Amino acid sequence: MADETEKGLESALRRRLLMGLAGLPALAVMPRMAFAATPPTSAVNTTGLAVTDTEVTVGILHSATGTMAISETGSIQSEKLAIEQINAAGGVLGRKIKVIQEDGASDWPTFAEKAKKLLVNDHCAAVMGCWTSASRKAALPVFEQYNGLLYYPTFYEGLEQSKNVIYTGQEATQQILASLDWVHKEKGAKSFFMVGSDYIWPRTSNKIARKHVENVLKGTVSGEEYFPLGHTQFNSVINKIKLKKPDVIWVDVVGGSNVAFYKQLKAAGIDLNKQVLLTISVTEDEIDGIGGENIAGAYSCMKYFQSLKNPNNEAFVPAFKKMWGEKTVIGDVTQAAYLGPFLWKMAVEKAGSFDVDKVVAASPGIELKTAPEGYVKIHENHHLWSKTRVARAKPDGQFELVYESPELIEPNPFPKGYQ
Amino acid sequence: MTNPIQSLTKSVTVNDNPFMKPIEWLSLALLVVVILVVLPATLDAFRLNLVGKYLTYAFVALGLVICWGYAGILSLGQGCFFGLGGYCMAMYLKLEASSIENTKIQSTPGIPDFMDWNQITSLPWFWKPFQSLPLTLILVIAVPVLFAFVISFAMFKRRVGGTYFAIITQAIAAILTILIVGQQGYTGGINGITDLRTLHGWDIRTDSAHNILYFVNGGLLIGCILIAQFVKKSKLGRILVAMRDKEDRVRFSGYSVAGFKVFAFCLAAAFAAIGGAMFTLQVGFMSPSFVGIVPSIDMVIYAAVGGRMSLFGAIWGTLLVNWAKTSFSESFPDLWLFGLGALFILVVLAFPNGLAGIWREHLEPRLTRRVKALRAPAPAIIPQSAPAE
Amino acid sequence: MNAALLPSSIIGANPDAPEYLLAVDALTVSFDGFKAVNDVSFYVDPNEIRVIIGPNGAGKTTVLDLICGRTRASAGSIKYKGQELTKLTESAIVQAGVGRKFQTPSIYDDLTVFENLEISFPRGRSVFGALTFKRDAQVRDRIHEIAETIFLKDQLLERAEFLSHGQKQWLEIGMLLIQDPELLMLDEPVAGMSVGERIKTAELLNQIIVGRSVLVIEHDMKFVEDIAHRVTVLHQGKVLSEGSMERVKNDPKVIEVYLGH
Amino acid sequence: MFGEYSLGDLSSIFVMQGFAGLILFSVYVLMALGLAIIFGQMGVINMAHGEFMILGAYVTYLCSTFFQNHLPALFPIYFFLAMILAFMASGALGMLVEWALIRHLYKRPLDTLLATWGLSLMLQQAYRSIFGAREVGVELPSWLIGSVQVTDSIEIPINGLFVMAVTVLITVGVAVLIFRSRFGQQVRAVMANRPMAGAVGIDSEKVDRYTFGLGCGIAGVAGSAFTMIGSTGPTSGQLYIVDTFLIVVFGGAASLLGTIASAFSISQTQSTLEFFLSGSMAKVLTLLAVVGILMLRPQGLFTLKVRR
Repeated sequence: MADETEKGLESALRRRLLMGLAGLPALAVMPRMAFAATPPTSAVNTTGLAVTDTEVTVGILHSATGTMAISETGSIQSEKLAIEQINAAGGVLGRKIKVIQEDGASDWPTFAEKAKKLLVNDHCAAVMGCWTSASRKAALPVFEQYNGLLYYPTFYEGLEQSKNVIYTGQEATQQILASLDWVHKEKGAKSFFMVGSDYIWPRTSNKIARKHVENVLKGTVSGEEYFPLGHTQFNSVINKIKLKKPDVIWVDVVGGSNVAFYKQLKAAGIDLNKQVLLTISVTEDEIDGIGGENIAGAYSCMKYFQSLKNPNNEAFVPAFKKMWGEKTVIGDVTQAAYLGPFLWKMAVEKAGSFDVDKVVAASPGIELKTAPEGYVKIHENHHLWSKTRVARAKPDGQFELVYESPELIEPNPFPKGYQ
Repeated sequence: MTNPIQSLTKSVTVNDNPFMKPIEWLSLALLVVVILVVLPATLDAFRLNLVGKYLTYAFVALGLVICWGYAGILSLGQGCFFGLGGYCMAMYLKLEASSIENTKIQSTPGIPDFMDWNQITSLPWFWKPFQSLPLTLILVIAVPVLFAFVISFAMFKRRVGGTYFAIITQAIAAILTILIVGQQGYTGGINGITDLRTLHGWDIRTDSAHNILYFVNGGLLIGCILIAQFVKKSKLGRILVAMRDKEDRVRFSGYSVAGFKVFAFCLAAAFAAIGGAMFTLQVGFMSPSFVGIVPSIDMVIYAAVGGRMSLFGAIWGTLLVNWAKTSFSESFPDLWLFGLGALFILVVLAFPNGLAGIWREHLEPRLTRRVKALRAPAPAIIPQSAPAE
Repeated sequence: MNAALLPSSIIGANPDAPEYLLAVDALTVSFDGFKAVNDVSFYVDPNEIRVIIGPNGAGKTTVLDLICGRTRASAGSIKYKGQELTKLTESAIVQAGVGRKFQTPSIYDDLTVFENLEISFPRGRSVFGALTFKRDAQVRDRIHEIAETIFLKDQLLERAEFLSHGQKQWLEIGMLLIQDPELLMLDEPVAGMSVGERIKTAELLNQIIVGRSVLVIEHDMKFVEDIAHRVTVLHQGKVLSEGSMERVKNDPKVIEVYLGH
Repeated sequence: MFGEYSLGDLSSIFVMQGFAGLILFSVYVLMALGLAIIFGQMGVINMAHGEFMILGAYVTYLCSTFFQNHLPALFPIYFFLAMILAFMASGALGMLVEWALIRHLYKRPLDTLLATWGLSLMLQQAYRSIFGAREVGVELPSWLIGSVQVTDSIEIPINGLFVMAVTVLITVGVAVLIFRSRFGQQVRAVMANRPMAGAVGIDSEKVDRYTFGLGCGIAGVAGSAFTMIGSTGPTSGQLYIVDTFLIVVFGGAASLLGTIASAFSISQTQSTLEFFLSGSMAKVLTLLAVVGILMLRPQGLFTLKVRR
């Protein structure tokens, strides 16, 4: 694996210009420069994938229906955008990407079922998909059994590393530690009150956060509360918060509960301009439902915000809006999902083959300089090196960046000392 | 007083109550052929595994026919039993998958990964029995049945029935889901128990294993149909029907109604549990999303579409709805919920007896007429068959 | 339940419950303060036919409900062969030997006449018993015998739903008969019947009351006179009068109630 | 348990918790009231109750955008109009549903349950197609946001007070309608004895339709009010359904007073437990207690003893 990485770094230099730019449709003028001719199918596909001389099939597997459709729609949209851009720039190894989209219907076994269909029936070369941890956990054995390749976009709890998955979102330590350090340093925060939805991601994230607060920052956690998914009554916990007067309210509530939580928080007279609230579960998508005025002043920590100012993002946002409408917003996961197809394309072209084993072997060290979030790189553990950012919610539903980690943060899905 | 024609046709050769009528033998044969011969012969491994998954729901629908169709007890919490059966099986498989060898990177090797993530350092007591396969097989049925017994005994003794029972079972399904999700250190939380690999050393993830499991599943289902048929044909079956219509009267025939209802409910729970266990084996994981309200009501609709009074109808209904779900949601994901909703309404409004009713009321008479026409000259008076159940 | 199995001679010797088959003592039930049955006492001998009469709302049906456990008494006691019934469940009361026919025919519409009778056959009443119940010769013979008695032997395979009103009443009587109860309670057995049916029913009743006690509610005075050994008159939940038909007919209190009604 | 708090803290928390409980109580009453009318008076189980509520919420959302864009001057008071429109929209849909669906099923209560579940699926998909899968944010006039500062440490949320006021108004309104008006008289007559009511000239079909419409309309108002504290999305309605049914059943289905009493006891239990335990466990314990009590006392809290 280490060798692969070095090779990747070397060759990256050579290809940076050509391949990196392929992500930007406006500049996609010389699509086939890297490879003089389309290599024959027999050479690039030795494992029976759905690759022809002109086409390669890629699956998209998200929930278009059910409760999770709210969150997953953005991912579908950005994956389609990325694939369209790649096709406009000449495709992958000279082959256009054909998309087969399946609906996980917010139902975990359906994800497993459809994943199997995409791999066994459709022979997809790669699948962009899954959103919740539960759906990934359900589909993962399928990808491992049939040796498929999944690009998973969501920031998640970590504790996983599969040969068959590339994780394009942040794992928990990447997202959490830097922001805790920031709030400790900038706001002098010592005491934290944690509120989360009751499932694995908030619990694991809070566990990591708690260890960091207690062991590294030498602060205290004055409360840790969990509510069932979909819970809408938070008055009691808000009273508790008022009583404990923590320096920071640390929130990882998801879905409809989010909306209720911030509305009730505001109604209870907690002014987020005075009380520091740091959330790891609110992106631009969520603010749409919460209402900007209800959450204005809260800090969110993510690796991407729509308002980021860099050339990549300034190309990405208009392209996305052009395709999906002026009113759409782009959250962290939507951006991470956008990376998947590009990372796959680069790995395929580096490997010179669609074969999953070769693509996987080529992946570590792949660098994407055109990512809207900035520069990212695939780590040996299949997660991305990325920066963490903290931004402040504004009443108009956008975020204002207040902090950015100076360096790329190394992904560490099995953090020692945090388990 | 007595109708002469009636007395002529219905001569008092008392029905000797055969285990199955010819038409029922025919239905069974058809089902056996389709499930065990036609489908395996025509479908690829992937689709066959899918059908296997659907058939695990058919166990639940079968139980609902007895419990809802015959005994008139609508349970909106069958997911609980399906889930409990599935979880029992999953716990065994998970322990097997969590050998010291497989889990050596954990801080406590030898326990399931999600426990390790939740700082649990030794196996909780209620997981211990699931280290043994025989004990697991017993518990797969015993735990859900015991749970069903506890729920139903108290309520039926106090004569809670009908809509109240439905609402309470629904609430129980909700509670159980919240509990499983909330106690993730012990249950795997919302992700459920995943990454199951072997059953007593036998890899259940291979295509050949899926094939064998499919046939085991089909065989068990047919076994359950026969059990259900036995119950239906026994006096107990007739008491259930009697009870559904005139519960009070059954009491005054000297029966303790509660006992019979508890039996029907527990039987349905046992069927659901078998389905759940087979689900876990074939799909390879179990999660709280099968325990809750939505799957529980979905399973009721399978039985309703098939015909709430028909054992065979329940199986066909399950297959039909799931097949529609898979193919519709593949091509028209947006329309699927409309279609499913409309199906509920249509079945209830227009076809309360479901597929079986359509068959009995429309197709069978027409078919019999055809057959009779062919068999001319027909006898002068043909005794009407007693209405089939 | 055990008492039912004891020979009656022993029960007769029991000082607590002398010779009565059924002893109703100070029975009271109130619904939200309204006393539907108020301090009612009466005693039925073995083999006695007792008719309860009274105007509408007198509490007649409620008394039967109380005896068979359908309604729970607020106070008082009901002793059947020395056994307290007020604490037993309906099914236990039936199993002890008390049978009850309802005012409107209460049969299982979806089942055949044969099955209706079969369900009432006093064997296999537990869950397990019902599962393993065999339709053997004894059962069939008994069902045929009863069907003959209740004039329904030609309708055995008919769904009960399709019987005439009178036939339904007979079927219900048959269902009681097959239980072979020692105390038979009939709520208006001839109500709504044609004259022909009525005659047949009287004949039927005369045939089946042999060897058991019967408690009948009836409005038809002609019918009552035909069958009653003794009559109890209820009025506004209380016993107004009791005795032979002759005596009751001449009781001025009864006359006032009936004429004033 | 109390050691870490000062006495002053405790008393203000006590007051605020009391209010939290009262707000939850109001929310529960609002949710359950419509259902109590439909289930209690008509015996119909309306599984689409949550979707009728969400319809009210969407109407409110439409109003808020309309007023924001076209009549910003009247925005501060749009909420009142929104509630009336929500009532009318949900009520009208309810009457339509009664006519098309429910009236065919009065004799089969368990089947209404299935049919209305089907209806709820269709409504959810309709909301998704019309308003999108995401939750919509309902903008509130500024006077509804924020809290009343009673003392230094006691603050009462204004929207909570508003919900309480709406609850009181509607409850009183319903009580008056059912127990004082001619319509209420007819409703009660039909429920008590349908054939007899028909015989004395009451059009029982019409009464059924209006009763169902009334129940759904109240659900719409509830949904409208909930936009202040909760989320509005295609599937938000499902979150309420279990709680709502339990409240109605726990109260004793036929009794309005029972519904209120049960909403009170459940809300107080839950909000107290939530303060001392984690939210999930509080919910589980509350529901378990309710189910447990219902097992022992199936008739609910309030009921009449009647001759069966």
